[in-house]
Formats: sequence, structure tokens, C-alpha cells
Amino acid sequence: MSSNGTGRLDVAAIRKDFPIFETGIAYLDSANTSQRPRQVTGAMLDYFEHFNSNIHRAAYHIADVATERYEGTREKVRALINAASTKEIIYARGTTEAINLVAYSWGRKNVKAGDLIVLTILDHHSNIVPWQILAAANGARIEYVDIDDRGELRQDQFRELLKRSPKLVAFSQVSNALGTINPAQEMVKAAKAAGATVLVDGAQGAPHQGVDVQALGCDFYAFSGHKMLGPTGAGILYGRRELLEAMDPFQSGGDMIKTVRIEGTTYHDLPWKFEAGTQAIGEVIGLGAAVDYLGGLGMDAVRAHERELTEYAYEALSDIEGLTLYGPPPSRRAGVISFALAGIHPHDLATIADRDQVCLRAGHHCAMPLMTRLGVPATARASFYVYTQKDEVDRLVGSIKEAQRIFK
Amino acid sequence: MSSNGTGRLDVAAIRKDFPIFETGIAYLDSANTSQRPRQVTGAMLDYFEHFNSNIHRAAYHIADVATERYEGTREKVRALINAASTKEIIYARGTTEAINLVAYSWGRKNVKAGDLIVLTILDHHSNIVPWQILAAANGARIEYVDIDDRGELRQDQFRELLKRSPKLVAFSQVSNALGTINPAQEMVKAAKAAGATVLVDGAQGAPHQGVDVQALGCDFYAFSGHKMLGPTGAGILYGRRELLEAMDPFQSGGDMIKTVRIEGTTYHDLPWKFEAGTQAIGEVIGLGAAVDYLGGLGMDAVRAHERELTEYAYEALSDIEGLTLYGPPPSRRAGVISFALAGIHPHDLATIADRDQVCLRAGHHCAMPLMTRLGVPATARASFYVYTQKDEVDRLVGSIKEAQRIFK
Amino acid sequence: MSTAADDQFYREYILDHYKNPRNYGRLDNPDITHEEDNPLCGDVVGMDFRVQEGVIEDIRFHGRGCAISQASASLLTERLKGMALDDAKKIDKHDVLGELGIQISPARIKCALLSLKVLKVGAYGLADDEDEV
Amino acid sequence: MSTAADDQFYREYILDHYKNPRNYGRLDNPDITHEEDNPLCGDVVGMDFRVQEGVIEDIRFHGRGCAISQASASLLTERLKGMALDDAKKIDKHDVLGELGIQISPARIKCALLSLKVLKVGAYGLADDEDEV
Ligand SMILES: Cc1ncc(COP(=O)(O)O)c(C=O)c1O
Ligand SMILES: Cc1ncc(COP(=O)(O)O)c(C=O)c1O
Repeated sequence: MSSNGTGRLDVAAIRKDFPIFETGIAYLDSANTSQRPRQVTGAMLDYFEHFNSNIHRAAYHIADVATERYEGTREKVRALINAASTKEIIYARGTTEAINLVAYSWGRKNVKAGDLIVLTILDHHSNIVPWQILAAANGARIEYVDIDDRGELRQDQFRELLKRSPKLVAFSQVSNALGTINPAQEMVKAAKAAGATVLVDGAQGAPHQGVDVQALGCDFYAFSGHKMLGPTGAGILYGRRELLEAMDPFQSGGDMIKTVRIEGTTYHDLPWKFEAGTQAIGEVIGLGAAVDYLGGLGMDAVRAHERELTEYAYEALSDIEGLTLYGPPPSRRAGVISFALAGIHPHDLATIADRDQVCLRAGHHCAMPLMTRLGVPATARASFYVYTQKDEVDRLVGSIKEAQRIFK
Repeated sequence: MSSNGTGRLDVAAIRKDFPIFETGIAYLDSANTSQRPRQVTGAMLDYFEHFNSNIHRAAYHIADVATERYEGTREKVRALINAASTKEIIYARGTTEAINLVAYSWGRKNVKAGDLIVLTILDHHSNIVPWQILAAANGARIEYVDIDDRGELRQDQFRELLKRSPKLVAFSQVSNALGTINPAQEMVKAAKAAGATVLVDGAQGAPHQGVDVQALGCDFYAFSGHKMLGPTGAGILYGRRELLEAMDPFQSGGDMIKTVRIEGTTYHDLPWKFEAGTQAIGEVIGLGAAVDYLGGLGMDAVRAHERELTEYAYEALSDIEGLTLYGPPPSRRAGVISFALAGIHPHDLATIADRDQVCLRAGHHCAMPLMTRLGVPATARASFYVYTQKDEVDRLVGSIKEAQRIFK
Repeated sequence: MSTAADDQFYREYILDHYKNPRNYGRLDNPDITHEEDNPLCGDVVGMDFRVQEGVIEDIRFHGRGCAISQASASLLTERLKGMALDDAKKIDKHDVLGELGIQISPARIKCALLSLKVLKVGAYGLADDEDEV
Repeated sequence: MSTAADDQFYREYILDHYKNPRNYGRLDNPDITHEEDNPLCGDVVGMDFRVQEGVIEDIRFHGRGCAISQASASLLTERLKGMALDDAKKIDKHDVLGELGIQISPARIKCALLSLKVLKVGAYGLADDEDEV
């Protein structure tokens, strides 16, 4: 793992940590899920082969080690996003479970009939459907902030909606479908000033840029380990302690209790109150290794690398005739490029790219309301991460041209 | 992996598949979590290193492979427990999440004020607390079936409770604290005849004996992959299709929808309706390898091996002065032995055993109501699995004698 | 590593059916009309049938989506035109995939079979169950 | 692999304090009385204090649990007896663990510190917060 001292990533060195690249693929689907370096799978294997055991209820040495590593990830994550305390770091399967936890534990209790929930048309289904279900259950209403022609949220409309004193404002820091980087800090500030509780979906934020939840000022922040070099099965909900303390548990069972009696039960302290049953121990340990890996690179270098690549790709794609790019200019977007080709369906393009081992996403990107808004059933999407190199973008361009030749 | 043709496990050969035994530990805590063989971690590594990608939304080859392997586990699990269809096999983090899913999705809708829920004093917290929370939310009552002096459920009392037409009956197939094997099939039959919906907590069942959910006749059956040689992070809820179809989703977000619109959302078909967001893909693939491994051994051979070991251990421990055994005779229990030593707290015993690298559990085993019933704060517990050998039981006996020498 | 798609994936005649769909459009007063979509990828196929004495006298399809879904629909209408409904009922997924004549990756199977689903559900009222197609 | 516990884990004097606890029992009309439990392992420790002019004149503890929790309580009462409350407030976890003189594995730390928690929460009303002990 390395950035070479100049604050630039040494991508060639990085790629050596990812055995999957030996297969020859050009992987351009990191916004979907990232690849994992040997350091991450190694940390998991270390657990499975040397101290595999359940945590917390430890009565022997290897369980102490497992507990230490498992809890150690919490401090690493706390430091990564600058939370005030590890009590505010809750493990979840991913962003989706983290948001569902809030929708159930905070939402069911606090959102009342007639309350307003403000979402955005850019949001991922995981940050829409839980609120739709909550709104239907509790009789709340939802309004969606629209985008302008560049795929950026209409801040004027957002401010208007805030005047109606929403109970909850939830939005993604970065759009997974268009790459739009929302002005999260300003939006949180305005929403807090309007009295709202604010959840930021950081699934496409935390993996790609430095995050400081205290500076951001949000109440909840959710993200997925599998999008940031970690294994599947482990993600994070950050919540402000005050709110978490006041919330009821979400799932219940082993390990999240203090005492269980026939007459009733008392719950464990934070953060464990929200972690019922045997957790994804190996996966949380793997996530810790992923955070270390990113820390070794430096989040600023990560962001700079993606920005450079995005500019490169944006320019290369702009040159292609019949290709429409969606979303803002490269300076205002993360490492995600969505596009369409005249006369060629995204699925057909993806299939043709697949013949060249170019892994491209085609579909609605779990953002159907956005697709409806854009008036397209689907787009093709290329997305980048720390291991992506220009050569892979070139291969994409080659596949696009091949598709145009076939469909000419 | 092997049983040697005579239907007996070849434990020496099996142990070679588990790198952790090279550390020299005697692992007697498999009821807590099992060890994982190379075949399981290998299947996960294969995913991470060769076809690491997200599933279902595949537009390229490696994602097809990941999807195939991920969905392939569903068929393996279906066959393992003889479910009628893979639509009835829902992935969850483990038993706890599986039970919570039922408590939320089935329970919130179907359990009404005044309804009776029947549990047992043998149950694990994960099969108690979700129902306590549901009962409190919906105004239902809970009754607990007591045990007799041998730690077996009082069937007379159970039958009496059934006369009161419970809405739900939930109990563990095998007690994790005492090893008691409940007469699950008869109990389900009686409960169904009384009109109840029946959930069987199979966390200590499925890993240790053949299970046929259709013969069992229950509505829901929950178990954890990490207790059956699989990785952490993946478990199973089986549900009868009819009930699952009628249930609302539990968590919501990406992948569990058909269409999402501002005006409302339609949900995906079974089983995906209950699988929101990026799943624990690598872990589910690992679970598939674990099911294959157990299949290679044969569940009858697994059960026979554990029974033999349990008899051996029961006898060895019975010979120790000042040692109290809890629970039924070995013929009626799974590979779990709970006990206490006069004058020596279970934690002190476990700490002394740990000096000999003997991994022993001490505590309430997430069964506080049972501990209260037995009148003890905690017990020591040894539990066995396919890789456990008599030598490890002998080492336990040695540690017990050492503790008695120290505390004499 | 082998790739999912055969080199012949986008054969000339599939592209031809995609660019020049046969029997494309609508019928006035069809005896049967049915539309299905594949919400996950946005493909849509609808068919109108004119049936006389148990025979499909005329047929039109409409829709939008990828080359596979649209070419598959075009090919299917060619086959169905003039066919007895009873024979149409015997068409199964192997026939449809065979006619496409290319190797379809699992993720694209639904595209290829969407038109068959329209036939099955629309023309002879099978339950809309994934298992059945 | 090293084991968590030092070979001297169950030193003679810890076993002695466990089997022959000092200051065990209750006080009549104590000035302060407080009990804490460690629900996860079932250990219980309670203490009664008689305080005069800021000095702990007498002290008794009661409880049940493992050797570590009970010996630690017994040792702490020996230390507290006759001590000014102000000095007692300065006792921290390093003192308590030092007095035990053995290496305590993370899982057993709570057992070792339960009596300190009784002192802190009971005798000078600290919030019952894990962070504080
Ligand atoms: C913006 C955004 N939110 C939420 C999610 C859901 O994350 P997960 O599937 O890991 O739960 C994703 C990723 O799919 C995403 O990109
Ligand atoms: C009987 C029983 N039920 C439920 C559970 C909870 O399983 P998990 O922690 O994997 O969710 C366990 C294991 O701890 C158990 O033994």
C-alpha cells in the first residue's frame, strides 16, 4: 500500500495488493462494491485461523484477542470520521441496515402524523424506501428535492422545503448514480437550523474523501465497509450519542442486554445496545484492516487520485460522438461517470465491454426516481477507486467504440 | 473432510482441515461459535480474489459467477433442511436477525392485544427479548414453559398452555445452555393443532443433526451459519412460503424492490423481498461451502460422533467430586455439558483452563431466565462439534482437577 | 478467465431484428393484448394478437429495451404468426434461447425471455410467476 | 501462543482473601451503603460505610461471585478502613489492579473493578458510567 510521499497514490504498487487484478479485469464498478486487498482478507483469515471465537462473553485468551480486534475497529472508524466517542459507532451490515435502524428505532418513535420528511431525487433506494415505509406507517409526508440540469440539487427548493419545518432531512453526501457531490455541510447546517434531525447517507462519501462528522454536524451518518476495501457484511452507523441514548433498540437478543428476566429486560450500554446476536466478527475485523489501509494512503490522496481519473475519463468520453454524459462537471463530482450511447442500450454496451473483461455497470443504480427524472430507463456507469488506472479508462473507451462499430 | 465409510467421523482427518488447531487449543465452545475449515475460508477467498463483485445487478461475467455462487448456497441450504422451495430460504446475519425479522414482519401485523405468546424457560435471549418487545408494543402476554428437575420441558404444562390458544409458540430445538433436545416434532404438531404459528430456534439444531422442516411442520426455522462451520455474518430464516408472501418486508432499500417511485414502491419476489441492501455475499458463499462440508460428513455421522463424545464427557465429569451436572442424561442431550464446581466460580475455572489452552465457556449462556430458574448466576459449559476429540475432554478434566487443587 | 459472452454474441441477424424489428406496431382491436416489463433493467415488451379459429392470424409487438429483448420479441412474432395457439403454448424457453442462437449470460436471460413471458401470461393466462417462464 | 493468565494468577493471598474475606458482612445503620452488580457474569458487591469527620471509620462488604471480584473487594476494604474520604476518591483502577498484583485478562477486568465501582458510585456519587471507572 502506498502513496509515494508526494501525496499521490502509487497505483502500480497498490494494485499488487489486489490479487483479483491478476485475472486481467478492468474493474470500473467500485461504486457498487470495491475490491479488497490482501491486507483485508489476511486480517479475516488471521481471525479464522488463529483466534476464531465469539466476542464479549470471553472466558479464554483467543476470545480476548477477537474482542480486542473487533472493538479495535470501532476506534479506527471513530478516528476515520472523527466521531466524539466509540459509543457513537454502531456496526451494521451496511448502509442499508444502518438507515433501517434509524427508520425503526428513531423514526417509529419520533415521526408523527403530518410530519414532513425531506429526501432528494438523487437518493439511493436504501435512503428512500425505509422512509416511504415509515411515512406510510406513521402518516408522515415526503418531499423530494429536485435536481437542476447539471444533476445538482436545487438548493433554492431545498431552502423552501426547510421553511416547512421538516422533522427529518435525509440525503446522500455523494450520488452513486451521477457522482454529484452535494454541499453536505451547508445543507446540514440549514436543516439543523430549521430544527430537523439530519441523516447523511455516506455510502459514496466516506470511502472517497475525508469525513468529519462533528464538522459536518449531522445526527446520523451511514456507510458500508464493502465499498471501502472492506469485506461484505460490515458497515457503520454513526449517531450522536444523545439521540442514540434516547432510542429504543432495533434488533434484540443475545449481547445487547444487561439482564433478561421473565418480568422484563434491561438493555446494554452504547454502542452494544444496537448490536444484537453474534455479529459479523471476521468482517468487522476485516473492515478495521481496510480503514488502516486507507489511512496509509491518506484520504486526501485518495480524493485527488479519483479526481484526476475522473477528469481524464470525462474528457475521453466527451470526445465520443453519440455519447451523452449525465451529471455535473468533473470538478464537482466523485469518481462516478454515468452516460448513454445513442442507439445502444446500456446493457448491450455492458455485455460488449464484458467481452473485453471491462466491468461496467448498466441499470438504474438503485436510483429509479432519478432515472425517471432524467427520462431514461437506465444508464451505463463507470466508477473508480484507489486501484483504478488510466489504462482501464482507455479499455472502456475501446469497448464503447467496439459497441458503436457493432451497432453502427 | 471425511467420515470413513463406516458412518463414523474420521476426526483426525477432519482436524487437518482446521488450521486453528495448530495453535494447540482444546476448543470446547462450539455451541458459542464453531471453528471454520479451510474449505470455508477458501471459498470466501476465492470470491474475494477471483470474482469479487456485487450480485443480481450483474452486467459482467464475474458478477454472474458471484450471483450463481450466492444463490447456489440457497439451494444447498434448502436441501439441507428439506424446504419445499428456495423461495423459503432467507439470508440473515444469524439466528437473532432471523427471529427479529419474524417478530417485526410477522409479529407486528399479526399479534394483537391480549394474544398469548408461549416461550420456554430454556430459550436463548434471542428467542425471548424480541417477543418481549413485541408483546410490549402490541399488548400481548407471554407464558414460559418450565423445566423439570432434569432440565426437560414440562410437556404437561405446555399442553395446558396450548389450551389457551396461543397466537405464537416459539422454542429452541436444542437448548444451548443445557443441551436438552426438545421433542420438537411433537411440540410443533400439538402447537399447530392448537392453531398457533410456530417458530423453532434451530441455532443448536441444524448444525448438529439432520433437519427436515417439512416433517417438523413448523412455520419458521432459524439458524446461524457461524455455528455450523460457516463464517460469521450469514445465517438463515426458513419460512413457509404462504406466510412469507403475506408478510411485509423487514428492512428495505436496494435489491428488495421491483420499482421505486415517488408515488410508492413495489417489492421484489421471495426470497429477495427480505434481503435489503448489499448482502454478506462472501459469507453466504462461505456458508455454502460449510453446508457442503457437513454434507460430506453426513449429519447422522455428525450426531453419532457428538453423542459418543457427550457420553464420554458426561461419564468423565460425573466421576469428579464436587461437580454438579445440569440437564438431562447424555442420551437425551446434544453435545453440550453445563456444570458447576463446589467453591469455584465458573469464571475462575475458565481462567485456569485457559492457562492450559482449554477454551471453556463460563456465564449465563444468554439464558438468564434459565439460570434464575436453576438458582445459579452462571455455569461452566463445554460443547463439542465434528472436530472435537476425547483428548480435549481429558484436558478439560485435567483443568478441573488443577482448579480444585488451587482452590482446595 | 472465459468471458460470459460468445464472440458471436451480437450476430448480424440479432442486430438486424433489433434495428428492423418485424411485426412492430399495434393492431386495432386485438383479440389479446398484453404487456410485461422487466423493472430491474427497464425493458418493456407488449404484444397484440388477432386469433381466428385457434390460429394466430396476426401479431404485433411494441416495446423498448436492449437488443436482446427486442430482437427476441421480433423473432418470436415471426414464429408465432400463423401458428395454432395450441402449438404456441408448447414454445418454451429452450426454443426461444435456441432461436437466438447465442450464449446468454444469466443476467441477460430475463431480457431474452421477456417476450415469452408476454406470450405465456397474456395469451394463455399463466400465473405471473418467475418459476413458470 | 501465550496464555492470557500469568502463572501466578491465583496467588495465595488472593485465594486467601477469597476464602477468608476481610471486613465481610453488614454494618448497622451505615452512613453510606451501595451495591453494584456485573450482570454479564453475575458478580455482586455491596459496601456499607461508617464515616466520621470525613474519615472511613468502619467498612463492611458483602456479595458473591468469582475469586477476583471478591478478593478485590476484600483487599479494597482493608485499604479503605481508616482512610480519609478525600484520599479514597483518589484511588483509581491502576491502584486496584496493582494491589491485585496479577495480570488480568480484558474479560476479567470488570470483575476486578467491581468493588471500585461500588466505591465510586456509592461513596461519592459518580455517574454510573463505564467510562468513569
Ligand atoms: C448512495 C448509496 N446509499 C446506499 C447504498 C446502499 O449500501 P449497501 O447496499 O451497502 O447497504 C449505496 C450502495 O449501493 C449507495 O451508493
Ligand atoms: C439456541 C440459540 N438461539 C439463538 C442463538 C443466537 O444466535 P446468533 O448469535 O448467531 O444470532 C444462539 C447462539 O448464540 C443459540 O444457541
